[in-house]
Amino acid sequence: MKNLLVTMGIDPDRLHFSWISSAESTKFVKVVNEITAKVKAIGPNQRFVKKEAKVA
Amino acid sequence: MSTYTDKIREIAQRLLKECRVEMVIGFRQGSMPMMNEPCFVRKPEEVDRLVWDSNCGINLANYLTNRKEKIGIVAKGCDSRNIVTHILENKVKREQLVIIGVPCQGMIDKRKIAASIQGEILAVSETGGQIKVKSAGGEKSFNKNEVLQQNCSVCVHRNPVIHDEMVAAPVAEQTDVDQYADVNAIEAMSTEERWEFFEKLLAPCIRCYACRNACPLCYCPTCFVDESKPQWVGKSQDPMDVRTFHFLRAFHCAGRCTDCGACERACPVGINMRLLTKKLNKDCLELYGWQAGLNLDSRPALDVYKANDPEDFIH
Amino acid sequence: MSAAQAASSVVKTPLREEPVENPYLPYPVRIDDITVESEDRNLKTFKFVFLNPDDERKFAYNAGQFAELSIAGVGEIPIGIASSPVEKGFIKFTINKAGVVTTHLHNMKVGDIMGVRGPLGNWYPWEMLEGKNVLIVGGGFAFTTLRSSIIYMLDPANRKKFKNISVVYGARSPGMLLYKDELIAWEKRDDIHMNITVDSTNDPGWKYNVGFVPPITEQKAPQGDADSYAIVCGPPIMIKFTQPVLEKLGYDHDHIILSLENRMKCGIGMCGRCGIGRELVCKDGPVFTLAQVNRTPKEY
Amino acid sequence: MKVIKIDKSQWSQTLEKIRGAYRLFGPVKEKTFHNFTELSDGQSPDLAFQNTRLSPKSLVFPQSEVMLNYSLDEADADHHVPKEAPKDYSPRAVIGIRPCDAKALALVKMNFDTDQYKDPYWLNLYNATTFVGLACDAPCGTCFCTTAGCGPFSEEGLDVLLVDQNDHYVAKALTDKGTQLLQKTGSKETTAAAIETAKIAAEAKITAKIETDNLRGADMMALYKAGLWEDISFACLNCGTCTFSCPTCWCFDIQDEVYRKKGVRMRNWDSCMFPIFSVHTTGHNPRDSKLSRVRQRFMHKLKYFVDKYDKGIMCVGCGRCVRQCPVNIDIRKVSALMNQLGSEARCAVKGS
Repeated sequence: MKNLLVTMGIDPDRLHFSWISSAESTKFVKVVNEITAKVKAIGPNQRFVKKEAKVA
Repeated sequence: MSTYTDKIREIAQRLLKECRVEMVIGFRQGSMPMMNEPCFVRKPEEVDRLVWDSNCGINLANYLTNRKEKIGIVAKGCDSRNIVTHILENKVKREQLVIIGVPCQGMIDKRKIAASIQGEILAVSETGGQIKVKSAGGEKSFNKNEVLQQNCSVCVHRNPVIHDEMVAAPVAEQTDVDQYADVNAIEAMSTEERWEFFEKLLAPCIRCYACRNACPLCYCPTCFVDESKPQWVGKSQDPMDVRTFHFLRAFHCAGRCTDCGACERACPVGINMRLLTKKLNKDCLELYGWQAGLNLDSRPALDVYKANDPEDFIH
Repeated sequence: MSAAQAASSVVKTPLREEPVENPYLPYPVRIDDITVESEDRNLKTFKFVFLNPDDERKFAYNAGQFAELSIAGVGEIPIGIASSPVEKGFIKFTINKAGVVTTHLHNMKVGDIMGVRGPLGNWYPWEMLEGKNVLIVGGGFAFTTLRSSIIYMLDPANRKKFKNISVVYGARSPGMLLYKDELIAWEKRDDIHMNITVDSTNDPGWKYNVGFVPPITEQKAPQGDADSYAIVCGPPIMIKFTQPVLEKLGYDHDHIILSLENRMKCGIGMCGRCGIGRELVCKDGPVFTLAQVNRTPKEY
Repeated sequence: MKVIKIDKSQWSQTLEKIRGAYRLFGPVKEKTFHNFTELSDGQSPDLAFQNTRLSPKSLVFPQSEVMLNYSLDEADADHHVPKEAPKDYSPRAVIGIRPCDAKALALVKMNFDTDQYKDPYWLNLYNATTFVGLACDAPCGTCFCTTAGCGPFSEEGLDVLLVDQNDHYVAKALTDKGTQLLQKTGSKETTAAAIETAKIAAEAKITAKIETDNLRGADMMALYKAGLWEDISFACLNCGTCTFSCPTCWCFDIQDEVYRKKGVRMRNWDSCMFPIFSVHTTGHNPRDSKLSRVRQRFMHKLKYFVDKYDKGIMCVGCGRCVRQCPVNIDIRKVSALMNQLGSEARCAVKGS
């Protein structure tokens, strides 16, 4: 999935996959913090964002 | 090619006479040059409708979905791979089918020919590897290999992978083709360039869904773009909605696509949406050594877990 | 705006100016009251009041018509008008919670602003029904426009225009009957002959009929003749089984009046989706005689 | 009516004179095919084309069009009350529309302009537009306009007919709107004599046909119930190519879209080929098979429309659906089968 998104022109750091069991709460917190930090670092996404429809 | 036609008719007639099938699905002569129409034949005396030439690019596996009767079906390499996928995905049963295999030497890309002649195509004939095209601007001859559909020119599975009958001896498979040159070219672009590239590629889309509907893999009773509760994708011509449709449709074909080219061939505005599915095919091959629909015994790449999965997160 | 548009900055005088009234613009309304109608809480009656008093005059309707209920940001849904032209100051719709718009509507509150577009479609042929016996057969939540019709016919100014009025109305259970207070009031009158029925009930105190609408119609409804018309509105299965019963009772195909449903969007015959044969259910219908329906593909 | 002669050497200057009073639209080549679009200042339409890939219906009926705007912000006075979206209905001229496509718009007008309701979006754009048609002297092999109640020099729906005479155009005004446009050109008047000769020559070039003579008298339900539909519909993919490319198809869908606190109600082209086109909220679909959808399309064009308006078939013979159908379903073939059955169905009625 990541590969095609990247191929289409999406920043690879915006997508992250992780396997977390429902029991692994600390891992979940850690992963979410890591991802939010990464995404904040690259700034808001300008792509794949739908604004007001560009139609007639 | 006419020998293929004769042989298909002969087999179809035999299957119908012996009541081994209730219908044979094949092609009939179209009403325009370089167009054939998928059709069915139910009676032995109607088999003369069936034809075969280099304009049979539509994937006939598309016509098998959820059918219940016993069917004879004409299948070139890619059709046969999609038949395999259909059987694996329980869309049709192997016992229902008599597969009439056609060794394939590629289908012609009508657009390539149209782009290199004057005026419209009036008549076309094919002998050996030569395609003779009559147009308002006169007659022009093409070497078939130069006007093949792009997917056919890089095809490495021309012979049916599964069949009950064969209309001819297998043809030699192509070995020295660069299957993924176009995908590699995109991968070499910068993020910006890739975004621009797909923006341009998809701009002419009119959302007629011919690509989706020509695809044998797209058989969902309600496609995600049609779903209204909740509605995932807007229905307008907004570029973001168009992109979402193409992108997600490609994903739904991941590990299943045989690059039969039906989507691109069906597109009325000539979009090469195969670039998306091909990227996934390439990943499946490189990551999992997987090509879709080669045999009935192995489960699709995205359907199994193996301890050596290349993705880190899954271990 | 395209580059081309931006470039052509010349002031261009319109060729002609004809203000066209926009039939896609809903009249703004406020939800004035919400009543839960059924025990499963899936049916609610909404009472709307027009924000601009003048719109009520423009919305002049006949019993049997429908309107598009319009919620900004969600969409529109065609619903039969449950209030009657003789009721003034408000309009009412009874709505089954089923799709996106109706589910959203069920979560709205008194005082919320939305829109109503209409009235749309044709109506029961009131002029033709004058001086005739009228049998009304209804099932489930399709009783809405039939309620509108009964109130209209029972209005003191109108009652003398019609001969005998009989009603067969059924629901799954007593708790699923719409407009119970009104049903009981009508039951007590002698100028309307009510036959209320339910498919089944555990209620030992139930004093009306038990059974499906078609057999109850067969037992209780009056015979048809040249002076009698039947109006049928209900789920497809009820219509299907009521039809032979009415034939048996002697109602001609052009004396059986049906109200059809189909998927609609515009409600004014423009968008094309509700077509059956040459007719558009939204504009040429929803009211058709059985004779008309028989001449048309059954694509509803 | 006014007839003028425009030398091709004066063509772009003439266009600029028209542009003073109109926004200009015309065919432009995109890669390998032509489509209609707005012409920017100084841009001429590319008139060296047979016909455009998509019909010009989008000029008055965009594929996606905003109808209403509204605010969902309760701080706004008129929140949740939709208003008609502002549009530019200043005069437009379409240069180079083919006569078949202009006639198609005239047919579609019957749907959008009725006694009871008027579609303001379609009508305002239509009324704002002056249609300058380009007579067709090199039709496609798949053009069958002459048997579809139209023709390469058909004038219905046009305001001006433009005829290519090698080094010059002859432009003939057909309506007051057309005369007004030609007056802006300042070109000199001529006679319409050359047009008639060119017309006869062009009509002779059209050899493809559609058979329709028995459709009007045919029994609708007999055609509907006929056994021919399984064979006709088998190959169909149920894509929207035929309906989207067709100049006479007008079905649309209405959708709300919200962006934060602002929203629009828009319409988008829809197609009777799509299964969800007719599906009810309950899940019940009156046209739940490919057969029923294909039948709907052809019955609508060739029978229901004929019966409803008595203005012939809902087809002008542009041939786009024939050329673009990915599986070669050909309306000429279907019509021939229906027509043949129509003659039998009528005989049966007579005989009984």
